[in-house]
Amino acid sequence: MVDIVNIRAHAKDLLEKGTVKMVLGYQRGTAGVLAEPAFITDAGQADHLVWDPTCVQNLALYLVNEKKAQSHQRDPDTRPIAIIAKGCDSRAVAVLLQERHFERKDVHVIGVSCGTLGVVDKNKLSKALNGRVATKVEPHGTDSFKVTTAEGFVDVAAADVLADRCLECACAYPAMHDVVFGEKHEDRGYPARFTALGQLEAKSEDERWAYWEGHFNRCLRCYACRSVCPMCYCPECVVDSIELMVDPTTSADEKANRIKWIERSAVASENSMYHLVRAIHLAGRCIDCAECERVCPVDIPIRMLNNKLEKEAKDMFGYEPGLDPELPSLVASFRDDDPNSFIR
Amino acid sequence: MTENVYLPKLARIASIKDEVVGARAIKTFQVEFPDGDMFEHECGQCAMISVFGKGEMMISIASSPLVKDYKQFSIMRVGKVTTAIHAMKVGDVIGVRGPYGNKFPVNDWKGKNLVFIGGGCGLAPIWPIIQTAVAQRSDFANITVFYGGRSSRDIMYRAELEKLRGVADVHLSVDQAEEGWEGYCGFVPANVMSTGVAPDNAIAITCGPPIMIKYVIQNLKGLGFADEQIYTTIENKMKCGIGKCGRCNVGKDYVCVSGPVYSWAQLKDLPQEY
Amino acid sequence: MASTPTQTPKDPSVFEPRIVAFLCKWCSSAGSDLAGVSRMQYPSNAVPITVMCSGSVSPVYILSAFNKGADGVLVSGCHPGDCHYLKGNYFARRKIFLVQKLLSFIGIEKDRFRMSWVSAAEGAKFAQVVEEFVRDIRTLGPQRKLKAKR
Amino acid sequence: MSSILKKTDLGAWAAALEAEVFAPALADGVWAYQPVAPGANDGGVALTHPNTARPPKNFAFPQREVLYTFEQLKGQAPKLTETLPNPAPVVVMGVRPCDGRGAPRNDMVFTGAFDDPYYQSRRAKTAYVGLACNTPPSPNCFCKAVGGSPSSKEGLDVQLTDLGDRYHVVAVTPRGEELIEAGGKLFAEAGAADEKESQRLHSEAAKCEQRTFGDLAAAAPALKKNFDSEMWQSLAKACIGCGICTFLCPTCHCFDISDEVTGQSPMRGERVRTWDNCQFPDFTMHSSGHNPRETLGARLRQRVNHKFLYFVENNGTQQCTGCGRCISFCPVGIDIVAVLDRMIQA
Amino acid sequence: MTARRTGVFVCHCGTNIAATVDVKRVAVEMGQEEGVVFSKDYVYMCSDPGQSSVIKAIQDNQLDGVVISCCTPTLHEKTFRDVSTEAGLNPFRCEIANIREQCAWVHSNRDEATEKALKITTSAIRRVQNNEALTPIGVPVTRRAMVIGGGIAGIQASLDLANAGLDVVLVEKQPTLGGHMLQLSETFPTLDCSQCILSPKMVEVSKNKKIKLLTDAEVTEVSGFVGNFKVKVKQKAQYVDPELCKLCDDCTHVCPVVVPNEYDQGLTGRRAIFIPYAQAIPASFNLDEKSCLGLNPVVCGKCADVCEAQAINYDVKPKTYEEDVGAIVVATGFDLYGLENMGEYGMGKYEDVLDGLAFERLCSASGATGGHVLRPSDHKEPKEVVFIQCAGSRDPENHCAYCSKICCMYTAKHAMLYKHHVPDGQAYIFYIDIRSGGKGYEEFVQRGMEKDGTVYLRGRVSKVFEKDGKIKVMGVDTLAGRTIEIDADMVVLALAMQPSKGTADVAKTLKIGRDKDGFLAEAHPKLRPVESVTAGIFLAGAAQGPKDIPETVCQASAAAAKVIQLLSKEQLEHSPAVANVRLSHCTGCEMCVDACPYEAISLTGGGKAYVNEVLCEGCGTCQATCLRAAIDVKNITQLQIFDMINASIGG
Ligand SMILES: Cc1cc2nc3c(=O)[nH]c(=O)nc-3n(C[C@H](O)[C@H](O)[C@H](O)COP(=O)(O)OP(=O)(O)OC[C@H]3O[C@@H](n4cnc5c(N)ncnc54)[C@H](O)[C@@H]3O)c2cc1C
Ligand SMILES: Cc1cc2nc3c(=O)[nH]c(=O)nc-3n(C[C@H](O)[C@H](O)[C@H](O)COP(=O)(O)OP(=O)(O)OC[C@H]3O[C@@H](n4cnc5c(N)ncnc54)[C@H](O)[C@@H]3O)c2cc1C
Ligand code: SF4
Ligand code: SF4
Ligand code: SF4
Ligand code: SF4
Ligand code: SF4
Ligand code: SF4
Repeated sequence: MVDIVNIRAHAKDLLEKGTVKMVLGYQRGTAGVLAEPAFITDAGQADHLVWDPTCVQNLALYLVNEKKAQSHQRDPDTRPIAIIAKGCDSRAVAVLLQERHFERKDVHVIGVSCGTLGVVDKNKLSKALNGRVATKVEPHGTDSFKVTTAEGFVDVAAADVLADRCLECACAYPAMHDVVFGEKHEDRGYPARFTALGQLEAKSEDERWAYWEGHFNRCLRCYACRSVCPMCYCPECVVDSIELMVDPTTSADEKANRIKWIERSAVASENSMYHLVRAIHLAGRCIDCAECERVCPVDIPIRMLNNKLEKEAKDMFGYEPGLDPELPSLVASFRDDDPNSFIR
Repeated sequence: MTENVYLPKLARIASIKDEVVGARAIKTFQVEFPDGDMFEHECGQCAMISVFGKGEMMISIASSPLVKDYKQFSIMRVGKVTTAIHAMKVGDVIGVRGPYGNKFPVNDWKGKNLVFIGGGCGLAPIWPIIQTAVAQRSDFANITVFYGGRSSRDIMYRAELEKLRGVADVHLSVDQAEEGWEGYCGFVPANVMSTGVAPDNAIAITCGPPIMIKYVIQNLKGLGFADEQIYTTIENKMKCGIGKCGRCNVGKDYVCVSGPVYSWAQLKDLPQEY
Repeated sequence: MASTPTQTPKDPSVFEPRIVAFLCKWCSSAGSDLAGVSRMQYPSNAVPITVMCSGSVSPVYILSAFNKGADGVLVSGCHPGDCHYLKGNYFARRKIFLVQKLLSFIGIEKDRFRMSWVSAAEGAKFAQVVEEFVRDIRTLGPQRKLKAKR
Repeated sequence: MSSILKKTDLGAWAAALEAEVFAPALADGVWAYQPVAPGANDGGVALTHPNTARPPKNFAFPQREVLYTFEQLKGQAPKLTETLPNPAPVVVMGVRPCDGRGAPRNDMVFTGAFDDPYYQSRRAKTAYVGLACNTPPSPNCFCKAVGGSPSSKEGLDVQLTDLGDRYHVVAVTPRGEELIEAGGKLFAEAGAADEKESQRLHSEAAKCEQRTFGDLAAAAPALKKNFDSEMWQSLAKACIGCGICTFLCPTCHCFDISDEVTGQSPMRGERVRTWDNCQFPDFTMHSSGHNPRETLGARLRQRVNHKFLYFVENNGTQQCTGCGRCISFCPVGIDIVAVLDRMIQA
Repeated sequence: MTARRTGVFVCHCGTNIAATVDVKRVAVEMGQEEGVVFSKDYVYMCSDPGQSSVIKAIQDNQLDGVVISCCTPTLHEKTFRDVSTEAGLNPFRCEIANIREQCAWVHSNRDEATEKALKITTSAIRRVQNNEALTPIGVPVTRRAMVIGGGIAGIQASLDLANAGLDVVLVEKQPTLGGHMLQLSETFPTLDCSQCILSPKMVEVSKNKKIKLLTDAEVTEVSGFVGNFKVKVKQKAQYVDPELCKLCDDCTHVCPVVVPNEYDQGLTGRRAIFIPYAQAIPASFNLDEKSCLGLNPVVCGKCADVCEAQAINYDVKPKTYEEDVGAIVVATGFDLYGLENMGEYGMGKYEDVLDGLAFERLCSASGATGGHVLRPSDHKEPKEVVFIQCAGSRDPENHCAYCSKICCMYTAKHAMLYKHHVPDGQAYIFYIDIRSGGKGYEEFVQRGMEKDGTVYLRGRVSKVFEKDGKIKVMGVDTLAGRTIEIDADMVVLALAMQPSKGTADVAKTLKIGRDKDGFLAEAHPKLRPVESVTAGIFLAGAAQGPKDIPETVCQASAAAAKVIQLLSKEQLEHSPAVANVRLSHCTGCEMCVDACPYEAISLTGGGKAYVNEVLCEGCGTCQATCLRAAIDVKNITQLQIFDMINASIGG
């Protein structure tokens, strides 16, 4: 069991000593049951920190943003940032290290183990509560949650409300950390990795297209899936090629010669292009925090695309992202015996 | 149904003149409207110019409203559409819709001294007033023009400015000293200051890079100009030109409709979002 | 020897696929030249784009080709170990494998996207690869899934 | 005069309408306006939805609108072809009161000094059949705080009130009357009891607990006062700039116009208008790289100010109807109610 | 600014193109393309009048880009780029659209071929319109060369280079120069003594002041690029100082260790301190640290005790040399296909089944048996010897697919030598074909058959096994169509030649390619047979493919000539079509760094990718790897490819 009191004490200590400039964590929000990001810079505020199954976000994103902000500051505070990281989040930090986005010394990872549980899926929770509104979710034993609603307490089986990714999680214990709270549980007793993916793979080609076409059709191209992803930190995304320029020094020629890989219209063809490019660009980098899928306002199962490539990379190339920051990236490496038979 | 505001008129490029060459090239285009169905405009107004296949952009109409056979645009090459139009030839056809925006209250300025202060590409929006004032010279008192570029090669409308010397007081400047340059060396605001202009019965109209405008206004205030005596234009990114696309607003004002012309009296109360 | 050119107009009922073929300069493009020198005949549907190395073919190119309306995309490079640039084709193989899996996963027919190894000596193989590819795509019909609908 | 429609007759009514009818349905886990299949019987339409993920604004203002097409042979002048839509009539059923109030606000934008022919030709063909909220469909509802109510008829053509097995139906506009007329015998005249019950539900709903930020009238002055406040930065600290909040908002209307080239020889393409978003960094970025709203804070301020200050100054009313979508769907919990609260209190 | 005044020139190539492609239509339609201001067709674009017309058109129309729609760029890209230069247009503003090999010659329907030609040409137009004007990158040159491998190939190359006045570093892995040739007894087709012709050359090397000889040494690291390589060479500890060693041989007498002598193919033994051959260069004894007992902790030390010259020192350390050179010749030679692979012929199982080199050692006067052909098992003279050709060669299923080229000749030689040593013996040769191309080679083989009575049996050996002190060889004579059984006293296998051990590592260190069989790959099989794919690195000898001594020497001299040519320039020109980083987009993720096959990219202090343009070969791997489109190869940028994709799809 993770006791928030310990985390708060640790955060307070870090801030008091000034060893970190900020603690990235979670706090209660006003918008709903999910916790919201907290940016604690003052030891006095450490008590705002919460830790419970509503801490769904992958805060590694804000490490990226902070780094970007720093590059614009004249005299940046270069002390490390402490981040509260679940298992998946810690892998995101590892990928960012692998991509030299920042250095190990720039981050202090406060790992928290999800134990046998994980975080809730908002939609599943509201379904399980049958319309009632949750105001608080706490772990209850090793396989259920105690949910508080206006009408009282409800006990909900974890398997019913855990986020899909948590159900298949193989890294509930943060591999990379400076300190860690909570224990490691080898067998969590949920379905194996890629179970959901397997069901989709088993469909026929036409069924799969029908499935994806329907989903892609619906995409608003709000890019929330991209904005929330810690790995989507490119200064200019292929979809920005429409207009965004990244730098006041960008020349007229560069702007005039921008490639329009994707048109702005949110139609199926352009949306597919967006999602396919994104999936390919995340191959070997996505660590399945599933933030992209969670934030999608129209529930597009984006995670499956990433999952597919993750699985192929694992099966065919023995590559798993976010485990070793020293390894070259999936597509920046190869083995002589990579699969060859698909080539004619 | 009323006329479709998004549909541009087709216009033929009648002449192209290189004003400035190099990295920040400026070209002046005069365009004609084939069936003579050209719109009327007022000083300070703009038009949306289309290069089909590339996009649209908002450009000040740089010819005087008194000119009835063409419209003039002076365009700096900075990005996609501007690059495309710079590559066009005489005879090529572009789209033009407009006019958009408010206008300089030139009629209210009859009998006054006009002081124009421009820098870089910022001569374009005020050029129509200069042209109008020159054409109706007797309606106005003194006309003074301050204009500067980074170097003498960056000075647009050079020949026209020289010609103007007969009827107006023209002060050209370059940012840095340069061989063969006989005018002022230094920034435009400093030129204004060192030359000195009297605020009495005067209207100052300034346009240019934001930083220049800032100092010009500061200096004009120093010279005793009242907020109401200072006019400028602001440029924000625009897509529709008709106050709907939602990006050019400064506070409640959509610059494409309520601007781009502002007196400092109006502008100083608006949020600094331009 | 070259057969005498025919003037027969195209039969509009036959579907003529539009194929983009990325050929590496040193092996596959050279292989296609050899096919030419040997006057081997193959369908004209594949339009070659010669790139320096199969390793330079970004997945985005492939996706874009489909998006712009290609019915099929071919990437061809040197055999493993033969890359003019030592190992560009190994990188290509990995990337292209992933693209192929992804395309097939979302339901794009597997046969629309092909990779082949064609050496400078394999003119006949080049002709055969194109021949087969065009044949396979003919049976699949036009690619409408990813094509921009306009 | 009001009438009664049995719930089981809703489908028949839809079928009787000479229009494309849309109603909320759950598809792929998302509540969205879906076409009601012609001939859908009682089972086909049932208004049991919470608020849809996407508001019904797209019926008059679709995410993508082709303004015109162009084609140009080399050496010749381009040819433009106007593509004004001429849609079949559309009836949107089950519109919640907050979304209903979105329509007149969008009308304000797309009419005025410059009429927008695309919006207008679609809008003229669109009718909204609303559904009063007996209970708030979302914990983030705050229609009352922005001058609306769970039974507001503003912007609707017909209002339905759920009486259990039947709807109490009120025509709000002449178009609404036509729609009811088209239903013919499906509608029975409402009895006094029904009307009373309907009223009771409305006043019951008006008492429901909702989120609020205090005095609506205080919002605009507070925002004006706090324009330069540091609070904007800290409030927006977690914002990821995604733009969900505006894409899903029933009243957000910002758009982009761009050229999409579809062929090279001859060069041809479409000029399209697409939804755009004040939360995107490139939204206001000039070619020079200068960006008047560079920070997330400035962009959050724009969104809130637009709705609660500028729109009020220009149109005399707020541009927010309290649907709560931007709160519920914000990935990081940025909460316009809380923001207003803070601003008013500051 | 992008090119705006493009010219298009469509070639008929006589009727080669025009017969299938409607060239006139191509010229007319291309004239309609955006930015094309001039377009024409002509019967032979590459002819003098054709070229002049291009020059004239460029000048008259101020063209800033031209597309020649003709044959493959391999043939005339250079021609037309030179033409452009002559017309005052940057040569990189000229592109070739291949409508002959890739179009006219492979299609027969005129409409279809024309459509395709249109697309290919449009594609080239779009590309050229975004081509930058480039100038080749100048690189200064270090006028010094390295030769790796001291076999006959390396020796010849070193001598040629030194005699041309260049400084040479010769690196040899073994303690002595000479390579395999030093193992041979007599050489075909003249049967002159191998050591007699080789030793003088070895001595010449050791005497030549221009040659720095490093034996016992291997290359461990190569950085830099053509004209400016930095090579690290690691030399094993030289426990015996060659300068001091007097070759007295006192040491071997006291050494208690005996190990098989690899220089005699294991037919004899040697001590831990030994000299590989009497003719070894450097002329010195060597201490084999693997078998010596005296090293660390000192348990033996006998040899040092007896060495009067005090040449032995157990404490010396390996040395690393750093050499700056402008070019490298790789001559790392061959090894025989491993015995262990030939189990079917009893190799490694029966003592009297030998490989060719062992047989050479049996024949050699300096060899194991003092020049007598004796069976290793019982030191008796073999009376019936079976030679099996193609042992491991030409057998794609089980062994090597290729022909080792020299085995026919040396087997004929072996049979002959055998007959000279054992006049009453009988030699049988199993063969598939006899390949005896070469001056005097066929005559040599014939002489063996006729004069020395060698029996040639065409067919494969199916089984080899020991029975009653004999080695039974079962085979089929496919010409006579009968099975054959021979009770042989000795079997000699003409094992396949394969790249020497460690070739893979050398190739990796040097970043040069290997072919499918593992031999070092030449840049072009016909036209650039001595160049590797990496500029400045050349190949010689059996490392590049099986060959005999004359061919090896030829190639060695050719490689030397190439190096001399290269290093005769003050400056080298490197292609400017290299990768280019868009700093605004680069996030410093290092993916390109990992992917670049030439290690041309590194990260700057500012965390941005930096391309060493001289190392970059322009392959574009980085371009496809970078997720952020931050790196583009000049003149084949993503934008250009995008435009080309559109053009290729048409519409
Ligand atoms: C009222 C007004 C008057 C102007 N007058 C002139 C003038 O007389 N001469 C001149 O050279 N320039 C003028 N500009 C600036 C001109 O509009 C931009 O330089 C131009 O839009 C850049 O287009 P681009 O496609 O080349 O650049 P890109 O960077 O490729 O821009 C893409 C798109 O963004 C929009 N955009 C980008 N920056 C601006 C901007 N500053 N203003 C409006 N839209 C923008 C346009 O829609 C453009 O098509 C004026 C701008 C405004 C608002
Ligand atoms: C049984 C047999 C009989 C033959 N008879 C004849 C004949 O009669 N006539 C004829 O013309 N040819 C004959 N040949 C062929 C002849 O041996 C070769 O053509 C010749 O030896 C090739 O020379 P080379 O220098 O390329 O290779 P090698 O002789 O193999 O020399 C390569 C040298 O490089 C060194 N080396 C290897 N790796 C490294 C490294 N990493 N670093 C430094 N040094 C390294 C090796 O130690 C060796 O000294 C015969 C071959 C065989 C097997
Ligand atoms: S979050 Fe959902 S709707 Fe938004 S761009 Fe991503 S997939 Fe599309
Ligand atoms: S792609 Fe989605 S699941 Fe993967 S790292 Fe990004 S946000 Fe997380
Ligand atoms: S406020 Fe929320 S929904 Fe809006 S842009 Fe920011 S993160 Fe996205
Ligand atoms: S601002 Fe938010 S609450 Fe208000 S109408 Fe828009 S989405 Fe609904
Ligand atoms: S791969 Fe791209 S972003 Fe990464 S270091 Fe290289 S150029 Fe920069
Ligand atoms: S193009 Fe890129 S990957 Fe290829 S050699 Fe150059 S830098 Fe290396």
